[in-house]
Amino acid sequence: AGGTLYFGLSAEPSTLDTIIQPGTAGRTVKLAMHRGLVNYGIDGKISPELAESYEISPDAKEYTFHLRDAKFHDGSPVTAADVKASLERILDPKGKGAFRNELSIISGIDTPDVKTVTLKLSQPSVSLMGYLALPESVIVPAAWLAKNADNATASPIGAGPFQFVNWTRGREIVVKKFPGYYKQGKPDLDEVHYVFYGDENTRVNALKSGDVDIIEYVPAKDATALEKGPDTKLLTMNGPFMGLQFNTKFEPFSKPEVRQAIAYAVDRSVIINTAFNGLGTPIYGIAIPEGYMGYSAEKANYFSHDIDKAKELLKKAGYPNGFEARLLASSQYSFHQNTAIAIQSELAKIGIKLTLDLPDWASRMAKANAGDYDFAVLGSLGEITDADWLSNYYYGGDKLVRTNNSPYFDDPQINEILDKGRATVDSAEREKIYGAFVDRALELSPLVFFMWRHQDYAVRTGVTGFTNMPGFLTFQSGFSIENTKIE
Amino acid sequence: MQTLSTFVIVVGARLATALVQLWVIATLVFSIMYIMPGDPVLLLLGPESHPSPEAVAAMRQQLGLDQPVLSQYLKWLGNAAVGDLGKSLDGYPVIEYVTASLPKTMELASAAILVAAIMGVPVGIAAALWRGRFLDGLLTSLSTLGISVPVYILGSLLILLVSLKLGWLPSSGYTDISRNAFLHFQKLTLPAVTLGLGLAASIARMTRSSMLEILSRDFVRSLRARGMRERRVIWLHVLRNAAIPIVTIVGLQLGNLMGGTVLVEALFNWPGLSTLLVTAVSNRNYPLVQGSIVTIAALFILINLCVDILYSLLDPRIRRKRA
Amino acid sequence: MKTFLPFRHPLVLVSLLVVTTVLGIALVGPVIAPHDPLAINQNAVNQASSTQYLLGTDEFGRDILSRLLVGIRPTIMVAVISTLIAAVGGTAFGIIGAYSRPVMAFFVMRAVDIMLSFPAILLALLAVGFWRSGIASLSVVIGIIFIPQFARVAQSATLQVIRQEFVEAEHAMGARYLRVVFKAILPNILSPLVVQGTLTIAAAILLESGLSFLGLGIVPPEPSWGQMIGTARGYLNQNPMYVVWPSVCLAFTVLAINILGDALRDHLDPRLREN
Amino acid sequence: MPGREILKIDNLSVAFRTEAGLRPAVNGVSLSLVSGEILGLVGESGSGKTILSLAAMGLLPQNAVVTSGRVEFAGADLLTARPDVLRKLRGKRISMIFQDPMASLDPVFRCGDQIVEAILLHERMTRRQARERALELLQKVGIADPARCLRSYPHELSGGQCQRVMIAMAVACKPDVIIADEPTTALDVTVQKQVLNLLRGLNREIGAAILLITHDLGVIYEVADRVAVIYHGDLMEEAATADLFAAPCSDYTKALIASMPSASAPQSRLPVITRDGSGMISSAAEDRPAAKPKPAINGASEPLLHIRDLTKSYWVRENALATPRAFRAVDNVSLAIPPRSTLGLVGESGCGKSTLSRLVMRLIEPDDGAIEFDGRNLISLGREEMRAARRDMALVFQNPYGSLNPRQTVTDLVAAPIDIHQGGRDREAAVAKLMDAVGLPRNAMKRYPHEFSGGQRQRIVIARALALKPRLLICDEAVSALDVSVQAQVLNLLQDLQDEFDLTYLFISHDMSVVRHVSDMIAVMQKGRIVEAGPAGEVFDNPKAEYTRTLLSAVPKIGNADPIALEAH
Ligand SMILES: Nc1ncnc2c1ncn2[C@@H]1O[C@H](COP(=O)(O)OP(=O)(O)OP(=O)(O)O)[C@@H](O)[C@H]1O
Ligand SMILES: Nc1ncnc2c1ncn2[C@@H]1O[C@H](COP(=O)(O)OP(=O)(O)OP(=O)(O)O)[C@@H](O)[C@H]1O
Ligand SMILES: [Mg+2]
Ligand SMILES: [Mg+2]
Repeated sequence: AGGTLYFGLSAEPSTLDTIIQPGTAGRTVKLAMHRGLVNYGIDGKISPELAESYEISPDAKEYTFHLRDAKFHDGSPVTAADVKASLERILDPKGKGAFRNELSIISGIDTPDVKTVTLKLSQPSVSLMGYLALPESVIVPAAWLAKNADNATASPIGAGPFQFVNWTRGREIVVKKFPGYYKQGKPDLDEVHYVFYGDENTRVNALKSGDVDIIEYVPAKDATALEKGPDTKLLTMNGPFMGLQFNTKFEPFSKPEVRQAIAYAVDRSVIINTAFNGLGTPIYGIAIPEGYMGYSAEKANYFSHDIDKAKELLKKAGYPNGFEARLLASSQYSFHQNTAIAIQSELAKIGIKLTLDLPDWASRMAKANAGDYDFAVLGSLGEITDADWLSNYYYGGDKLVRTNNSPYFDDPQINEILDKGRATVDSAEREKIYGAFVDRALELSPLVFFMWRHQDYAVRTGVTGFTNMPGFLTFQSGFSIENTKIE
Repeated sequence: MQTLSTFVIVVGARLATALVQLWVIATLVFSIMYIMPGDPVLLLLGPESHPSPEAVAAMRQQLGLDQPVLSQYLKWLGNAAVGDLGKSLDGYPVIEYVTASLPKTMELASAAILVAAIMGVPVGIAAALWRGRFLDGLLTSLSTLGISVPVYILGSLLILLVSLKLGWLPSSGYTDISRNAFLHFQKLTLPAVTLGLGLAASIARMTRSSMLEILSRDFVRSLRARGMRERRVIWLHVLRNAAIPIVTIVGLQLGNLMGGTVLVEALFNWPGLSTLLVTAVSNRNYPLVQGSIVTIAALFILINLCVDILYSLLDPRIRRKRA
Repeated sequence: MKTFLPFRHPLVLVSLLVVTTVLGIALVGPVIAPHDPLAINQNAVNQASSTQYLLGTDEFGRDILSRLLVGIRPTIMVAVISTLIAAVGGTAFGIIGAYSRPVMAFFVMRAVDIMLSFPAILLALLAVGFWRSGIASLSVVIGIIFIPQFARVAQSATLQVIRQEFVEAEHAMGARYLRVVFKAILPNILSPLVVQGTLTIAAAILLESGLSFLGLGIVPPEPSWGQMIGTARGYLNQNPMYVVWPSVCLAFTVLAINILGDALRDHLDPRLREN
Repeated sequence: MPGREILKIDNLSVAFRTEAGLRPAVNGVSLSLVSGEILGLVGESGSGKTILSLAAMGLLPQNAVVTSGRVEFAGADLLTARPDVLRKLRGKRISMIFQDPMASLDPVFRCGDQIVEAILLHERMTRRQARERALELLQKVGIADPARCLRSYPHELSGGQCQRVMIAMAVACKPDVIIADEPTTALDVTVQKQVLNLLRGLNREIGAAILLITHDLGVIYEVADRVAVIYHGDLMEEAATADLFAAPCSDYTKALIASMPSASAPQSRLPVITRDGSGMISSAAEDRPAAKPKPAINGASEPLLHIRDLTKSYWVRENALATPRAFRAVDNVSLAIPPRSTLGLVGESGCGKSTLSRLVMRLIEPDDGAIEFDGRNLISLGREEMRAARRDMALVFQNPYGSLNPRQTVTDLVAAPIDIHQGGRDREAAVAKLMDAVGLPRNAMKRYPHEFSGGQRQRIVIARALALKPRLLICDEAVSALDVSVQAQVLNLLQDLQDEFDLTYLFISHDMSVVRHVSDMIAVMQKGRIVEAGPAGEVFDNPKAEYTRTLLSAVPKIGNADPIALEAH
């Protein structure tokens, strides 16, 4: 038992500030050092962490958490005050909390005693639990915050299984076992080195040659080889989806028929076989994973690959001969670029001529945020497992251009359904509501989905206990480092 | 005394120009970064987050990005003038990043240049001496391979062979020399050889050409007439006369190695300046881009200065009398 | 009548053949390509050579041979145009930097230093900001990137040449600046320039793939050699021939150019010319 | 002392590969060199003397092939010997002084280091000892400032100084055979004497055999034991010196002796060697109409070139760190040359003659003084005016090879002034005429400088300088590499041009008889200063300065005849 584990990250985290969503690499490191009141556990369910237990009021407007006897890395106990301070920091309207918007329904935080925290909500929400379970909602000491909230260079302190040792810029972050972790016998490892491997081929080679023990973001083209071993094992999971977001401000993509036509026209298997080396699962409906609320087997095949139908829809929309458009993707990630190329060739078959716009990722993000595109390749997932993740993609409201939505898409009916779904506690009732959502969403198809892509980790044989968490949670798999053992 | 002071004046003048050059570069970079599409705040706040306008504004303010460009520029310049390269957008001082990656880059660059020169010069000489013969053809072909096979592929092949198949050397990474010197040099070997092989080819080409130029001079004949060993004729006299183009290309390469080795650094996960620069650019981390480019430029200018000095050491005729 | 090249050497003849073939294909490539270079075949991804696909297929199941043939044109255009830009611009800067009034020379060379230390990636990003991606912008950017290197090579060689007596003799005859440059300096610095030129051609082709990463380059899915090599490197394990074919084509072209360059270089040196 | 035969050249033939097939340069020449003797080798410029000696050293140019013969040295055939055998012989047992000293020194090493290196190649001693030896050798070859010379790079030395560095290296290891190819072309007569004595000394001391190639028949007469005459690659005759001068056998030799400038009256036409239709070689001076009368020398007329108080210093260093010290190469020189006259400038090697000529052309800027050309002070001229002014001035550089662009053909080289100032009008025809005038074959026009002999290169440079018939022509040792016949041809040409086009010459030479022959006035220079100047007759007959007298007394004589005295008649 014990030992040092080398973890090949896909990038250097831009920050370790807990309330920022820094991407997978940053989350992985965060989850080694920090715990929230609750977190998503390896089974994909909400797992009580710093909160031993919690209750939700029947109207879903009051959440009460009972803290356990946990300690921070500096030895101080985890108290209600720390929780309050941590959450308040997220809620700061001028703060940079990534999920401030989602959590802003918290209208009050009460701390009746040191071990109890009560959250009051301005409106009922059942999705709150999911957001509290995110790595961005972890608890850090109030005293540390008071001193270091604005000091990005301070050594982080949390209540997680590992404590921060150092961060060698450009190279690695090292954490070591926190002996005072509240779970008995965990973690097993003495030390974890999170080494940054920006290049995917290098990362794979590092695993193969034994330089590292675990890597994230296994490129599709190497998955089979790593799966075969002999020294390596693949932890595979369907995680994110690939699709298209449309700028609905102007024609042709303001017309639902055009969007549907595209959904019919694209042969999913072309994308999977070319851009993803055959690994992936087609989506012919909405990207709701099986088992998640809103999933319906019958709607899962709403679209099919049907060129004639696509042409017909185009004709109906007034484009019998197709049209020209620009598709935004990014050359920085080959799967984005390749998806775009595959789509380009598929759409050519119904007369849609595409020019590809393939800038680097930063420019792509800037364009996405400005809504400066005709339509764009979307590769993403839901942050939480609760059905409310859909809001981020479909909700209209006051901010019509976001990273992940279809710009200027604002359907009152969908907005209403999403609001209702969030506030409904009864799950049978919710099931119905989201059923209605799916119908409407397919009808309007502001987003078109093509496939689930694999999100894989690979480990060297001898590494056990690391779990690629299911569905949307794959990006939070870093949580399982507390269970990880190395021979 | 007088020489010393002229020397001081000459070098001083060149250093002063260097500062001006750095200023020009910094200014250019500054302008480019603002023209370039992309917003650092969006990237900083996380790719998947959907920051509220307030949060974005707050962040901008915190980073000073809300100020007019001119005042940001002047502020940066003011700090840079006193040696403060400012803070990276993630809060760490830029200088910390730079000092972390600079020695690694310099180490890799020197090792690569060493490999390149040790291989390139003899190959070039051999090709020149056997001009038009089989060996020349062979060496020309080999060095052409070196030029036309991208380093990245060369490196991948080396890793495949040396590291994955044979298991002789680690495939990637960096170990501090203080922690494990052996491992340190093991990890240096492959990237240095990869870079070196590519560069060796160009050095060989230039050496061949330059040697041929000198070999046909009359003085070579008189050296031989004195009974000098061919080795000495070639390696001392001809090479020294042929050195200037070779030194030029080595200097150019050394400069390029300061900021142009992204692919090799990525392939071997070598945490050098190029990687720093590219990451900084792709994150639109303005201060870091500024800092790394200014550092790279300073190195470049220094190298060029050395090369210029070397010219006059190598060829007395280039020495200029300055009034 | 001067004979232009020492054509007689078999190696030179072969190289000439290779280069003319490449140029020829650049003209007629799309016509002789057996397949549509853009046609995706999802059932034939990353295949080895077969009768249908002579050189196998790429990650989209596209015919590598067709892509190679069609990709020559942009590749060669970018390589040649950018090398020309770099050679003309760089040589001019270099000669001015060595053979002009000291103040002028000093400033030119310091400007070259600045260009030299200015990272390619920024220049490329700037270009992306201003221009549409394409052969023209790409060639200009790559040309500019290589200008300072040429300039240093030209400058160092010029420094050596202008100290020689025959340059003094030109002055003594009252030669104008341009005559000295074209008659005395250029012919005598040509050999390092020819070498630098052949190096630049190869480097330009490879850089093109590097820049496509920034969205500046031949826009995919249009093929070019540089881009093929750049993409293929990711498939080294799976489809090793994918990287081999474009690399081999590039290597042979560059080899031929190098041999022609050597021949030209040796030919221009009357002391080496085969009699 | 009957010497033994050391070097034996047996039926040696060398040819050059050219586009038109093999072009023979040396045809079946047999020579043998006996220890303790000096064999003089004379012959027309371009007749194959250098090639013959290079063949003997195994150092032929790449495009040369030996078509027949042997070169035997110490029992081995040098033509087929293994490289390492050859290497051990070269420098140590058989050494060579090359014709063009500037081109034969490595430009990037200090002369001292090169001599030391040459010594250490074959002698076991410390660097320090070698250095002392080098210093001593330089003193022996008459270098006034040997320490500075050791520290200098070749380009910082005068032509004569470089030549002596070469000589020092060649004799450093006391070889058995020394091949001296025109070893004194750039040396004034006093130094020449000193160098010849050094060679003689070696010859006596260790019995070294010397093959002395020279055009200066006086030198041959004074030092050579035997003489071989070569013409067009064929050995014409070989005889003891006295016999040869007394009774030359071959027509060529007879013609050669008859063509010496010392044998003619000053400014008269010199006889040149011609071959008539039947192949008969003879020496003849064709007459031409009487020249216009010369202007009076003691100058009512305004001088064309008037140099006033010209001064130029070079900065030299004692050592790498030392403060540079000014070294006055030209010190307060004043000269006046009337139009249509010739000023002969003679002086010690290294005294600043070439520097002066460069100053006049403004190739280097003087520290002080004025250069008036046709009434205008050149120093005040702007760049463009100076450029235009150079149409009327031309300089024949001392190092012909160095001043020829190696990448231009003779046509382009010679036509350069025409291209520059006349847009290349009728260049081909003009060049062809010039080639004839300097005695080069027309087929040379397409060739490159490296394909020529020393004297041929010199003629190319002269042809170039004459292309536009400049008003002022500065000749810096312009005829030093020419055999007497070609020399005569060139001197006649200069004479004719002067008569016809009123050319003015500044004629720098160390060959007193040539100077005497061409000059109206003479200036004598030493250590950067003019020590004496005046009408030619006066200076020669009645030298005032001490140095002039030394100079005149050192002129090699043929028989009892004083060549300069001969001139006087
Ligand atoms: N590299 C060469 N290629 C072709 N021809 C050459 C070459 N070198 C010399 N020659 C020719 O060979 C002939 C003999 O040359 P060589 O140098 O031996 O003459 P030389 O007797 O030494 O004359 P000089 O007294 O002028 O030095 C000349 O006609 C010359 O043009
Ligand atoms: N670039 C230089 N730097 C330093 N000293 C120089 C330089 N050029 C020439 N000299 C020195 O100046 C003096 C004059 O040289 P110059 O070439 O004018 O002599 P010269 O009279 O032409 O001699 P020669 O008859 O040997 O050709 C010499 O002593 C020489 O060493
Ligand atoms: Mg000769
Ligand atoms: Mg001189």
